[in-house]
This record gives sequence, structure tokens and C-alpha cells, in this order.
Amino acid sequence: MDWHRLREDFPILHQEVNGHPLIYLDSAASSQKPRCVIDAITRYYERDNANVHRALHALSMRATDAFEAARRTVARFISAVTENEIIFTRGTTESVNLVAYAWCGAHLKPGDVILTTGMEHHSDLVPWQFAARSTGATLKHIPVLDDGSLDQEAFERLLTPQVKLLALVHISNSLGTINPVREMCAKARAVGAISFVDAAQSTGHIPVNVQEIGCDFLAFSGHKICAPTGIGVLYGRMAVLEKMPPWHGGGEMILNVTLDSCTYKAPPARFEAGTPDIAGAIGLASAIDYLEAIGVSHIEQHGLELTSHALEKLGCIEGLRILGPATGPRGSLVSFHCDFAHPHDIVEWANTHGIALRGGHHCTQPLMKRFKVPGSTRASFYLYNTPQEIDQLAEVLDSARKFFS
Amino acid sequence: MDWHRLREDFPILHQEVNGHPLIYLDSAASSQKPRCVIDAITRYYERDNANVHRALHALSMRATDAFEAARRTVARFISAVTENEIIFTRGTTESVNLVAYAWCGAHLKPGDVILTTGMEHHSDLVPWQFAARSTGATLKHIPVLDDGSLDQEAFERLLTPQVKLLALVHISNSLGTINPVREMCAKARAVGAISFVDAAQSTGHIPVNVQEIGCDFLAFSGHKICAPTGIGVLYGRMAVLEKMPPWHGGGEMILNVTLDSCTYKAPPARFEAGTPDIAGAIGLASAIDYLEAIGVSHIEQHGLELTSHALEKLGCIEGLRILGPATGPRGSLVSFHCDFAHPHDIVEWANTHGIALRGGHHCTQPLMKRFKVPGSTRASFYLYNTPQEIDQLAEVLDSARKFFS
Amino acid sequence: MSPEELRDLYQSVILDHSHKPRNHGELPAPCLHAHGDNPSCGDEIDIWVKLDDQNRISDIKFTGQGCAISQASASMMTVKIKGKTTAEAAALREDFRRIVMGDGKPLNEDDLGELTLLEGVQKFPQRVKCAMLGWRALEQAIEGA
Amino acid sequence: MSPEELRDLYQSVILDHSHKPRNHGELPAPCLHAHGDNPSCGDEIDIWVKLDDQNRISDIKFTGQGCAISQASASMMTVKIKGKTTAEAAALREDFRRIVMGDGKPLNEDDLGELTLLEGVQKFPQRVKCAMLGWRALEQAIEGA
Ligand SMILES: Cc1ncc(COP(=O)(O)O)c(C=O)c1O
Ligand SMILES: Cc1ncc(COP(=O)(O)O)c(C=O)c1O
Repeated sequence: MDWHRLREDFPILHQEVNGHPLIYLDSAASSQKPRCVIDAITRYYERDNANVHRALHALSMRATDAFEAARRTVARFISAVTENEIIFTRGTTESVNLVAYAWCGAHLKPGDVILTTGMEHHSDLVPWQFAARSTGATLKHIPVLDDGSLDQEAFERLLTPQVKLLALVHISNSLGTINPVREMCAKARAVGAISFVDAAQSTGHIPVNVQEIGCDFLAFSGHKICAPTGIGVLYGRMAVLEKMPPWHGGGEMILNVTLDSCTYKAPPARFEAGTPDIAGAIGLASAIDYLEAIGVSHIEQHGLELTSHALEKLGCIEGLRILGPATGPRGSLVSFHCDFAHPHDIVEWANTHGIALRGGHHCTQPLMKRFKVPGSTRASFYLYNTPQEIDQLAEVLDSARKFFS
Repeated sequence: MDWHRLREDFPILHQEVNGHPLIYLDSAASSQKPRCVIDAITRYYERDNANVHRALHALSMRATDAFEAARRTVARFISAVTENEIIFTRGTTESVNLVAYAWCGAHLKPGDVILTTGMEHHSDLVPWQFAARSTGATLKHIPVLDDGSLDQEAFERLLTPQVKLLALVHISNSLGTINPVREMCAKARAVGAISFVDAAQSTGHIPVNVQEIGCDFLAFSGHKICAPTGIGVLYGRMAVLEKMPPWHGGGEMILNVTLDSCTYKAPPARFEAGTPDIAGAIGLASAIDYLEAIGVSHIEQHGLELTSHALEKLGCIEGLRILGPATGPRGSLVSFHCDFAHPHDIVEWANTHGIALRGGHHCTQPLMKRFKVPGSTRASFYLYNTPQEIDQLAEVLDSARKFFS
Repeated sequence: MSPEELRDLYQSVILDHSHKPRNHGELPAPCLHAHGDNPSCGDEIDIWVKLDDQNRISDIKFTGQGCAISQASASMMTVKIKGKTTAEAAALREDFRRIVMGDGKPLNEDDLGELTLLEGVQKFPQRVKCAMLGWRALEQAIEGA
Repeated sequence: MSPEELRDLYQSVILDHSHKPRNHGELPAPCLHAHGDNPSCGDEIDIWVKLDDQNRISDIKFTGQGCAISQASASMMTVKIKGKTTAEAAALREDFRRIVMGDGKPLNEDDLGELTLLEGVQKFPQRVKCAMLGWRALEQAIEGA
């Protein structure tokens, strides 16, 4: 793989920021888009745009075909059994909310437990708080150890028969920890609980296979894997989806409607009320085709190389402390705390040198409290990043150290 | 206004379908996009793409500025008091659901009444059915008269002090009826009810001013007004929004989060959990700029001309019965029933001649039952349509009559 | 689609069946009954079937509403199927499915007779569901037995 | 942003205040107190104020955490404000807001003194909230009185 040449596919990378070539190290927040994805959107609007379903004229048939083909592409990408297990949403956040409202609302009662972890993104935490509050269920959390891994002993203790749902992040967006989702979902299943995996940071970075993970639900966001904003996915095992009532009501999710009641379609239509983000779904399929042409395991390898390079380079900077696992496989991001400056000052400094970083709590306030930091600075990588960019980052961080100390 | 030249702005229109120049008469389902909107999306992904909020690097600042500028554009477009009254959603359907869950959930109790009409789109009906069921409130419907207007006497009778919410469509997508929303919202306010206006078919077709209408909520979809799929709007009066609890939980809608609870931001952030459709919002602003440059009242005039031309031409076809108001102002669409063929056969026939129509119940099953038709055929118009296209339509419908009779 | 293909789809025989459906109406109980619909377009068919003791379709009637294709196809089916055993009906159904979907050659092309006129549906994939609606309802009625 | 503008933003005086905040700590009750935060970036300031009977700020202290700008600005504010009346403080606040937002000339530029060093914030609009955080908390503490 010629990773340098691949950068040519991303128009946005070829610009200067504050007089320096842009170094984009904020892909964990949102990824950049290759030309083919931008073109897929343009082509759709220039040739095929129409509303989908109930399609009898040429454009609406083409739009429907492309939209449903996108569903098949997603199903293949994450190895779902059928494309009917793929529900299009706006993103991970909406996917979590869908399950928190529709599944929890129908299945939880006081005494039941939703088990989650101390390292969840707010989007995989707040919806469960809401669900617990409205159903009377209790929310419990698997603690995070100092090395950034989950406390597996505590997990075993917490995993009582009262647990009805396990919700956990595949790769932590703040620490880079890769959780053993396969083992944990199996243990959850053994006590009769269903499992929800937040794969926002893993999909498109490492191979994600819902059969292998053995989860009941899995969610990710298109915008983090080279696809447009506004589109995301909820995968649900058909046996679970079939028993789940709808959430949003409206056009296209109903079979028959009278003024006072209605009957619902089968999944996935049941969960897709209203006009979907058609162009977004088509853009997502194009992004998946792009990633698959490169090969997700190649991307994983590249990410591992970048991350270990970053750990080495940043580890040499005095006063810089890296959060999360020190050894072993890791998501392609590095979060750190600098004793010489606040994250926002670091991010500001980096920006002046053309480098895009993110600083703050990364939507994981409880985790920041756990590690007793007000926030962290994060450099996150994707297929278009290079070791040279990380060298630049290390230099700029070292200059920040000198300046702010 | 040179309406013919304006067609040049829409790349999709310049194609052949089944050997005939495309005549797109399905804008009520989804509109086509001008070059400037497609370009705005491309430009965003090529230059400025990044996640919004917590923005400290150059791209994320540019993305945030453009996203928030889009909110101001929408606010100005519908005359909201402040841009904080503008919530971005996926579309009208999600906007209705937001209010049905968040507002109804917090404010309704058994005995209360949600008043809606017999001509609502499923998206402005099913969510209220759900809300009634979960709160114990009762759903009532203002009947539709034979001429396609609402029974105003029945409305007065139904508008008791138990009515807490009036939800009604501004322009019916099946009949073209323009409802007197201003008068009806005022009457609702007089009994202490709040009002929700489904403006999916009116926004971008006729001037829509939330101050003038005097509604508490108003919803529309971007894709119907030349903007991308995946983006829509819920307007809410600030006094009402402030008292409304959140619906979706997740990143960006919270102030402080602990493992077990959280506090919420002020509107609109409270209602926008997770990464929004940033490109969609920017595309929507570009579409609004485009429509405003032409002038919405010019578009309204053009729509009226097309519609009266269509009523005249189609009215001459034997065995074709037009649904909805026979006289007076009307939305820019014509729905009709043909005694010589089923809507799908008509749509098929038209498609073979390059004309895109829609046939079926148009997501208004109760209304179809009311008019005792299994469905109707609909031709809907927007700024890029011409009287010549309607002449073509009339000819093709007449040939269908001859063929199928 | 060319005008010829459209004319193929709506041949006069087909339009004749849709205007004057054969075997239209209901059968009195006891008999088999099923309701079929295409929620995506609103087409509906109700079908009533009487089987004799050799599993032969001794009588069949239908009512419905929808496009010319769905109504004509159901009408043509009833004509063809009357007097056949349920096994023969199932074989016919499969052959009919093949010609409307363009999915392989029918096993007994000759048996199809007039039904081959619906071959034109091949060119209109979105209409396959219409052509199959009556057959789906028939299968349901028999399986429900 | 050029390196010069960045250096302007983080002048040595400012960094000195952020490293060694003046008037750091809490005041014992009775006194006025307010908490201010920027939820979007997590900066926090707690402020304690004692007013004498002429509405003069006789003592002021603060604690907090956040970026160099928010902490230095709060520190510099406490130095400047001690001994001033609440009316004088409000006038200073408005002038300070003008220079950090680049929103018109301050009415009494001379009064600002060292605070003008924060003028560099103008070039970094997203940092205005940081620079104003202490001042917002001060206003809240006094208005809550
Ligand atoms: C682990 C994790 N979960 C959930 C989310 C929320 O994703 P989105 O904002 O696309 O809904 C993110 C992205 O920030 C994330 O990193
Ligand atoms: C009157 C009306 N309301 C609601 C909707 C639903 O809009 P969307 O599908 O964009 O959510 C439509 C569009 O079909 C409509 O015409």
C-alpha cells in the first residue's frame, strides 16, 4: 500500500493552515472524505435524485435501488446475516437512542440492570440513563483500571441475572483501549442479557464482524469512516429486531393507518420513519467500497504503526503523560496530559503550526474524573496520516513545552 | 423571472428518460437540487470538513461557523426571533416525533386532547397516536369536507379547553389544500393549547413566517426545498423550548455528566445530541439563499400559475376527477383519480413517456378512505417546471385514457 | 421502456381481464380464504378456494382492487387454475414466477397458456409484485388449509 | 494565525499569571461567591468577593482550572479590580470586553493597564469566552448580592 499516494484521494488535505501544510490529526472526531465519496454524492444529485420507496418512475427506482444496495453493502461490511438487520440512522448517537427507547422501553422493568462501563462516550451513556429513569431499571458501570482497561473481575461480579443489557464501547475514543467485546458479549449472553456495542471508533479502523463479536446490536457513524455527515448505522440481530416496537412514527414505517391506530412494517422499515438521508447512505456505501478496496486489515496495520510511532515519539516529551494502555494493541489515537499547559493551549499552539488536534473531555466527562484530569489532548489517526506528520507533531509539542514552561 | 433559464441551474433535469426529455413532476415527494447546493456540499468536504463545537483548530472553527451561520439563515428565512429557536433534525418526520416525545411526554395526561385533522401525512399523525397512547391523552381529528377544506365548524366544537395541542398541516400533500393556519393557531392559543404546523409542503413554496402564523412549533424538510436529504428543521418558540426536556441523549446536548445523571444545555443544543448533519445544514442554507435570491413570492406566483394551468388542462380529460379545492389558492400540486386506470398504471404509462408522477396513498391513508379512493395520481410542481411540461402531461394522460379505456 | 414494451405489458387480453375480471366475487363458507396486499402500492386481493377430496381446486373466486396488472393476473390465474390439483397449481405458480421475473425457463411452458402474456412484466421489475399478488394469496389460502 | 500573533496571545506576563495566579484561594464567609464555567471547553472559575459599605471591592480571590487565557485573565482581573467600586468594575469589564472582542474602542483605555496585554485574544475568537470567564463570574457574584 502506498500510503503517501493515497493522500491524493483526499482533496481537503492539500491546503495550508496558518502558513503550514495541514496535518489533520482529529479523525476520531470526524474523518476526511475521499474524492470518490464526494463524487458519489454529486452524481446522485445530478442524475438520480428522487424520494425512495413506492417507486414507479425512473428516478425514484434508481434512487431506491441505490439506497437499498447501500444497505446490502453495509450488511456485507459488518457481516450481518441479512440487509434487513441494517437500520440507517443519523449516527451512533441516534442508534443508541433508538435501542434505549424502543428496546428498553419494551423490555425493562424495575429491578433490571443495564450494565455499561466507566469509559463510555456520553452518547453511549446518557441514553441509558434516560432509559433507566423511565423504566425503573438500574444503571451500573464496570470500572476502568489505571491502565485504561476494564476491570474484568468487577464485570464478572456485576454480571448478575438481573442484567438485561450490556452496553459497551469497542474502542474508547479517549483512551484508545480495545475492549474484549467478543468475550464480554458471550458472558452477557450466558446470563440472558443482550449486548450493544458502540463501534464508532472501531468500524473502518479494524475489521468489525457482528457474527464474530456475537453482539445483538452494534452502532457506528458514517462521518468517522470517510462517509458523509448525517448517516449512521444500527445493526440489530433479526430475532431481536422483530420483537422491538417502533420508535419514530411516520411515513414508510407503517403498513396500515387509520385515524386512531396503525400497524407496522417488518424491520428495517419499521425503524426508518420519514424520508431517509438517501445521499448519505449512498455516500456511505461508496466510502465502504473505498475502505474495502484498500483493505480494512491494511488500515488496521497502518493505524497500529502510526500509533506505536506516536507513543514512542510523544513518550520522549518531558512532562507529557500518555493516557490509556501502555502496551498491546490500541485504537489509532493517543490521548495525553501535559503538565506544562492546558489542552486548549496545546491545541491552539498546534493549530498555529497547521496541526489539528482536539482537547477537552472528548465527551467522556466521567472518565476524565476517573483519571483526575480536567481534560486531555488527543491526536487521532486514519489511513491518510503518515509517520512524518507524527514527527512534526512531536516537534511542535516539544516547542510548546519550551514555550509554556 | 426567466423560469426557463433557471432550469439550467438544475443538472438533473437535462436528461432523457425512456427516450423522452425528463419531466419531473414529483417535487412534493422530493425536490431537485440546483448546482449551487451541490457545490456547497462539495466545497465543504473539500475545504472545511471537521466535527463542530468544541472547536479550536482551523477546520473545526470553519465548520462550526458555517453550521451556526446556517442556523441563522434558517431563522431569518422563517422569521424566528432568534436562531436558538432552530433545531436541526433529519426532516419533518423527526421534527414531529421530537415534539410528540419530548413535549407531549412532559405535558400531557389522561383527559387531555391532541387535536389534529383528517388530512395529515402519516408523519404528522402516527407520532401523535404514539404520544396519546403513552400519555393517556385522546387524539381527535377535524374532519375534511368534500371540497378538501377542513370543517371549521367542527373545529370550533372540538376545540375545548381539554385540547392541549393542535397539530395541522399547512398545505396538504394529497389535496393541495392551504389551511388557514394563522386563524386556527390563534384559536388554539385562545384555549391555552400550543400549536404545531407541518410546513413540509409550504416552506419554500409560499412565504412562511412563524411570527405571522403565530404557531409554537413548525417543521419542514430540506430535501423538499432544493436542499440535501438528511436535514430538516424544527422551529420552536423559545418560551416553549425552554420548558421542554431533551429527547435524544448523547454528546453535545449535556452540560455536566456523571455516571448516573446529567444536566442539559439550553436550546437548541439540548435537542441536538451527537454529530449533526453538518454538510446537510450548510446545503440547506445554500438552498435557502438560492430560493431567496429568486424570491419566495415569485416562486409562489409561478406555482399558482402552473397549478391553475394544470387544473384547466387536466380538467378537460374525460374520466379524470381532481381531488381537493376546485377554486381559490392551492399548493402547487394536483391530485386526481382516473376512472379508466389505476394510479400505478397511469404512473407507469407516464414514466414510459419520460414523466415522473407519483401514485398511491401519498402517506395519507385515512384521507384516501375519506374520499373513497384506493389512491390517487399526483403531479406536483416547483420552480423548475413549465406550462409546456403540463401540456405534455395532459397529452400523455389523454393517451392513457385512450389506451386503457 | 419503449412504447412497444409498454404495449407488451398491457396487452388487450390483459386489459380485458382487468376490465372484466373472471371469477369475480366470493364463495360461501366452508371454503379456504386469504387476503393478500402489497403495502408498498396498496394493491389488494381476496381469494376464496374450494378443494375437493382429491385436493383439486373445484371452485375459486376473487375480489380486489389495484392496478391492471395485479387484477388481470389474478383473474387469469383463476381461469387457469380451476380444476387443477394443488400440486399442479404450485408447479404453475413456479413457472409463472419464472416468466414474470425472467428467472430461468419454465419447466412446462405449454401449460402456462394465456399466462405467458404477462411475460412483459419482466421489463418492469417493480411490477412483479403486482403480477404475483393473486398467486401469493392463493398459496396462502391453500397453506392455511 | 502567525507565530507572532500566538506569541502576542501568550505573552510572558500572561503566562506568568497563569503559572502563578495572584489572589488565588478562597475567602471566608460572609462574602459573595459565584461559579462560572465554559461547558464547551471545561474551563472553571470560582470567585469570592468582599464588598465594603461603599460597594468597594475590599477583597477578592479565585480558584479555577482551565487554559492559560482563562486563568491568567482571572488573575489579572483580581489584581486590577481590588479597591474599585462595583460601578468602576462594571465599566472596566465593558472596556475589557471591547478590547478582547475588537468591538469598538474602550472608553477609558488608560484604566485598563496590564489588561490590554490580552488584546491578542481578538485574533482568536474562540478564546474570547476564556478571557471573559472570570469577569462573567465576578458579575454574577456581584449581581447575586
Ligand atoms: C465512542 C464513541 N461513541 C459515540 C460517538 C458519537 O458519535 P456521533 O456523534 O457520530 O453520533 C462517538 C463520536 O464522537 C464516539 O467516539
Ligand atoms: C405534509 C407532509 N408532512 C410530512 C412529510 C414527511 O417529510 P419527511 O419524509 O421529509 O420527513 C411530508 C413529505 O412526504 C409531507 O408532505
